[in-house]
Amino acid sequence: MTAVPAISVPALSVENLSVEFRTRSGVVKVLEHVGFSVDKGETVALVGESGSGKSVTAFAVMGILDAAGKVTSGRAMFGGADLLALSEQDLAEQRGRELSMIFQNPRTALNPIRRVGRQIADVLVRHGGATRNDAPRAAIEMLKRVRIPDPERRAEAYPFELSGGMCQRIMIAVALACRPALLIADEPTTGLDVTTQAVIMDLIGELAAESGMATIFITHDLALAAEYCDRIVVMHAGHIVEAAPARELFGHPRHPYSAKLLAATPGETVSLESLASIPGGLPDLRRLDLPPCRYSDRCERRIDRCAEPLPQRTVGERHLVACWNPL
Amino acid sequence: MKRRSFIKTTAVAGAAATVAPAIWSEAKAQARNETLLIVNESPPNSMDIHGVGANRPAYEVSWNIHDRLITYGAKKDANGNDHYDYTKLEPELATDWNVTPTSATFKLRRDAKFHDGTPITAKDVKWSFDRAVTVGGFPTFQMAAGSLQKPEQFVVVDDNTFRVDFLRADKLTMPDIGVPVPVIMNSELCKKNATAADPWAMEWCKNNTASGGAYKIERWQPGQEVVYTRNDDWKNGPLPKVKRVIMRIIPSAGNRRALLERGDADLSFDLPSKDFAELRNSPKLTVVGTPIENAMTYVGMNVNQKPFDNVKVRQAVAYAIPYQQIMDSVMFGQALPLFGGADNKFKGVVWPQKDGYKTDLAKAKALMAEAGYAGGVETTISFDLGFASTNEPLTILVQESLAQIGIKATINKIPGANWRGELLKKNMPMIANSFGGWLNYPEYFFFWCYHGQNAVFNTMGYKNPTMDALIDKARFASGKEYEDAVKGFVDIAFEEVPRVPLFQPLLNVAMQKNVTGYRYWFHRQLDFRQLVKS
Amino acid sequence: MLKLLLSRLATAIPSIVGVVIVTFMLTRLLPGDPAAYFAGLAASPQAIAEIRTKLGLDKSLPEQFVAYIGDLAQGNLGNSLSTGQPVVAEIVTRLPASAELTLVALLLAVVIAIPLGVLAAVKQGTWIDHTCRIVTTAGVSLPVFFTGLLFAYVFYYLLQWAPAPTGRLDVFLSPPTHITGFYLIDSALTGNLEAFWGSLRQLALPAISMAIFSLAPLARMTRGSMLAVLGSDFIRTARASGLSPRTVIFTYAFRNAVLPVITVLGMVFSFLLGANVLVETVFSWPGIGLYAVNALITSDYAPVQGFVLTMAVLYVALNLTIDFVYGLVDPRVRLDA
Amino acid sequence: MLPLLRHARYVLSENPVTGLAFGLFAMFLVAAILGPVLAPYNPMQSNAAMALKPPSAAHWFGTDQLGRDIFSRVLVATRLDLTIAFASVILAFLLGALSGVAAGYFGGWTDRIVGRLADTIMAFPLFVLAMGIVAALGNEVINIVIATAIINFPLYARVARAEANVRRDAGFVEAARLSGNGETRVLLGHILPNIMPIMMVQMSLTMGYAILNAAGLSFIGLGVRPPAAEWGIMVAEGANFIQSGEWWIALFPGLALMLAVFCFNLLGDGLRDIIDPRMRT
Repeated sequence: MTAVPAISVPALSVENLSVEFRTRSGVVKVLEHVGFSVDKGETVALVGESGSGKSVTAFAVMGILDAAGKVTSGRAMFGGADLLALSEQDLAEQRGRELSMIFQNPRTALNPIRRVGRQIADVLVRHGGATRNDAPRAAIEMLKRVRIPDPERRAEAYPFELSGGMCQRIMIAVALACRPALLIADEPTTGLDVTTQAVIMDLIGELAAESGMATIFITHDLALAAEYCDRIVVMHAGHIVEAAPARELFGHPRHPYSAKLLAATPGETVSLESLASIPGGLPDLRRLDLPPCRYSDRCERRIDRCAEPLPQRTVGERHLVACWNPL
Repeated sequence: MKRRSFIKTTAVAGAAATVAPAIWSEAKAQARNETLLIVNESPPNSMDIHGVGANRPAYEVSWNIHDRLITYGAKKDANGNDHYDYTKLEPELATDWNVTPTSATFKLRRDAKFHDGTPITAKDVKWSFDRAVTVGGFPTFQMAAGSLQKPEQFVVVDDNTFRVDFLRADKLTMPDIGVPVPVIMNSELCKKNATAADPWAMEWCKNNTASGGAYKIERWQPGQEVVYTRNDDWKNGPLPKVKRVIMRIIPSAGNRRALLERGDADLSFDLPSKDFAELRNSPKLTVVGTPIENAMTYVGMNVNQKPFDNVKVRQAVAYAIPYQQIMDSVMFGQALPLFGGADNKFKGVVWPQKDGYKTDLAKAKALMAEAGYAGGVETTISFDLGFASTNEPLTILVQESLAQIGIKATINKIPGANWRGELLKKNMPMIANSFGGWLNYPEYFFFWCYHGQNAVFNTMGYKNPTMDALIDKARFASGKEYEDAVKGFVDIAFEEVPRVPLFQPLLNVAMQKNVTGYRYWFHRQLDFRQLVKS
Repeated sequence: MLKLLLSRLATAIPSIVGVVIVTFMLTRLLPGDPAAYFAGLAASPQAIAEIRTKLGLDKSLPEQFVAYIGDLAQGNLGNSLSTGQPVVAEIVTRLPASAELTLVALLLAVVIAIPLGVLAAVKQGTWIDHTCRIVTTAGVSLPVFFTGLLFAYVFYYLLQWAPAPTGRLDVFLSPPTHITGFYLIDSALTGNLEAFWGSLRQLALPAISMAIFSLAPLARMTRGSMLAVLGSDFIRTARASGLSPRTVIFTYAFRNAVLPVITVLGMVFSFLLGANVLVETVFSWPGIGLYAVNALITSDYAPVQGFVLTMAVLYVALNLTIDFVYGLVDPRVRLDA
Repeated sequence: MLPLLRHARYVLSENPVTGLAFGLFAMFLVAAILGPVLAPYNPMQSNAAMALKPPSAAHWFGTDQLGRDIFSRVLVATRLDLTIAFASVILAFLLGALSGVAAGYFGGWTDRIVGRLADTIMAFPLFVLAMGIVAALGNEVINIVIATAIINFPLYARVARAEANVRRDAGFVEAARLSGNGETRVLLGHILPNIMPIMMVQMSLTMGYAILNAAGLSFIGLGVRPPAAEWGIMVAEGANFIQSGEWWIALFPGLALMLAVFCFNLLGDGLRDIIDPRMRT
């Protein structure tokens, strides 16, 4: 599913991305024809139930897929080059410098037996952000940028000595040390309490705005996405079912799955009793007889045409939907 | 220690463990050919032959670092090798002696000194002899074998004269003074280190030497090596040629042989028979094999247990032993056969000698039937784990041939300590074992192995009053009367066959071609004093 | 850190007591009568009885045990009958020989097994992984006495690359001045180059045959822990931050993976120290294993008890060192202990 | 059973080494069962004329000091060596796993006793312990099995204890206890079967060590009673002949020994992959 590019310059444009995993019990077609783009300074949310392929998309773009995973088709245009076609060395050059990523549980995502200051310094030295002997000072500078109090002492600490929020700030420092053009945040706040969640999201927003960085925000929390992201891409079982500006999607969701998703998200406007759960579950992606629309088994609005290959219909300004019988 | 440096140091140390060439200095090469390197299997466990449980390697140490009053002469054996002569007594510390029916008086060499310089006097000799007869255990037993039993027998006439009074006319007394046990010890030095609880300085003498012999101990690393150096002002015999001797313990027989063949070792004793058979035709080595006097390897049967209480069963076993197969694939020809003689009769005043048995399974089966065991019988055959290299293949062959005459024997390998314990209990039905006495007289062997006094070596528990009488007569008789007594007990031994003699083993020694002068001694250890290394 | 070491020591005391009791029982269970053995062949029953009283073996078992504990308290491990020396002196001279051999063997094993383990983990599933596994497993499958004999025959007798297997030093070299008892260290400290190279050459064959024997556990543990670490989140972050493969594998992954390997190292060391009896027999190495085996075969109680006790204490000391080194390498243990 | 077979086929294809191990294992089983039948000569029958002959058409592995055919003895020895290995491993498993699971499940005193016992045995130099047992009880096969089992006991106890400890509060254990099962039924019926996969991996690994142990005992003379054919004894006997040039007496039993231990170790790895993917260490 390829999104039609808008007027501004896209930082990253993913087209027709498909990924398979070879496992003990057969081949799993995790992603199929995924396409979307992110402009400079824009924040796009990748939303979907867990297991819908959000993280795999990010890993594929970053080139850090698990050994069993294989990109079978597609391109990821970034800075004029196709990331998927780059050799490991060239891609490694870009990672951490032009594009970087932060992960879910911060404490385990940092090296447990290495001082946090040194971990930031490692990235700086690797990408020429600083020379070996003034890297420690630059690292402390980075800690100031992510608003960590008393940075000189904190730099000497080990991850297990810091709180979850603090570790997440370190991760952000590591990711943004070389001022990348794109940041992918894979559920950065899921493990944190609500207040820290807000602080971290604001911090990412501020830093992105400062350097016009494009941000991809992967989450299963629609409310969070609505509040902090310009545009939302909804994924279901390896497909992009709908992509639209945040307000447009919340106001007028066109794909049945998006509507169900919204109905299942608690928020001020929706009372607890009226929360409806989405019937059925994600299909088993190892099946050989998967229907073109992987939501059809769970869709109340299924019609005969749903058996035909999915369309990509533009139903508004940068609003696309992959459904024969949209709302 | 900083973490990073810790990991780095292990890597650097690992890399340094490369192998670099040894650096031979000139001096060492010169020392190399003045030193004799001997490689043996087991180490000495004491410097004092009177010590509790002193083992045979300890006898070798004592023999070379101590003097005795007298020693034995030398003769050439059948194949021209040097052999001690038990008929000729030669001077050592005693320059001259006078033997009467009741006593023997010894003249001591005047200028003989101990290693620490103190002159050797009759006082030292008396103290040493008193020690030997009172300290108990094996030394006292050995002295008693020559009727040397009471301190009162030993008299200091003056500084250079020492007299031994006889308890009874025993022709073993004089030869017994030449065996390793009655050594001359530095009594002053020992008394200085003795204590009230240990008057004979047994503890001190275990690790230290109070001696005056041809060699001194330079270094002793228990269990590893003994290094001797020559005592240059030794007066009690011709000055030995070899300046320095190193005795190194190499437990693996294979490695000992490799050292000999590579020329890195000069001499070795205890190698398996097969190795000696092969080393005989190696151009670089000489192998001297001497039949061990008064010794035999035998299959012993317990005469107090079924079925071996029946003489016919014992004779059946004697006819069932695969003698020739044992000589070929167990001993590789490194022994003298004691089977297949003309008949089971006395063949001369010498022991061991051939008996009349040979492998004859038909006769053996017939004897088993006569004895009423046609249906077969179960038993076990045991041997000492320490001598497994010979006894294991031997017992497997015996087991196999006994099975063909109905005797089903399982093999029992017994470790060292249990072996002596089992011997004492005398309840093992059948054993494969060897025995060799020091004094080369037939009655001496029979006194230990056949006499009714049931010594530990009478492993068969054999008691025969007529034989006992004959043995006792032979011990103190001489001439025709002595010969008839020996004929009597040899005939009974062959007829009754409580133990089946197999072969007389050879004492084999392998040495480099440039090592000569080796002399065979009854104690089967090496005497460094005659050796020459060109 | 201290608290952890003390608590570990506390748990170790019962096992040492256990070892003392078990050794005492085991040696008394051994058949055969040491008195008879050491009284010599021609000993009469009464001579043997004499020795039995001298050795105190005629008393009842409890009395013997009390006497044994009494001696133990004063550090007197009794005398060995087979070598005639006090057991303490023997162990003091022989332990460094075994320890030196085992340490060098372990060092060799570490230098070979750990890189193999890392390689197998990094290249998991490829032919390199399988070859590493086959090579290390083949190593452990060879009975160590067999490899020892084969090496002695091939490298000494046939090829003459290695020196004569006559123990720790060539017969004509005198041992370096005694400082630690480790020939390599003593000769290095005293600058005695000849003894250093001499003992290194003598160490080569026995150490290699033992190293081969200990490759498998080390390589397998390294591979396992490397695989576990390579799959962890912080490695993904490191790769996502574009750090060079060398940094990712060695500075990040290996440092974490080395922790469980250290515990295996300890276990393998204590296993080897006990099991090098066979290598010591083949290479006439004057170590503690050979000493114990000879004592066991001749039912010579004192050395067996002394040997086992030393090994138990060594085992505890080893575990303490491992905890210490673990703390050194892993800050998490050092700080919260 | 079908999924496990398909799963096994997948692992075998992905990992040829494990395939090799299973092949070897099958070969050893056949040799153990049909050994005496397949042997061209009577392994016990000595023949002085044919002593110490190198490998030839008549005698593939040559003959030993008493002229016995080494190929037949190596073949027949498989049964004895495998029996020793299996028996000691199973005994060690029974002793170790049961006490380990009890320690892990009940904790408290049982845990401390089993823990200290395991430590004592671990602190004991393994080889001397085995020698002591065999020297004390005599070198019957059963004693070698007991000695080897006792040495491996701590390994099983430790692993069983850890696994049981982890599973003690697992859901299925709670459910079993709530549905009225007695403590022992929960232990034997639920926890033990659950840790079987890990135990089987341990068993196959220690099989290798069990054979090596028996061989080591034979080398110092405390092995199986002669004239029985057993790899360890044959290597020990052959050892004295390497120097004099009859290399084949020790080599072939040594190779058989190595192959068996090699096969069991690889089997252990393979089993682990098939049974418990998580444990792919």
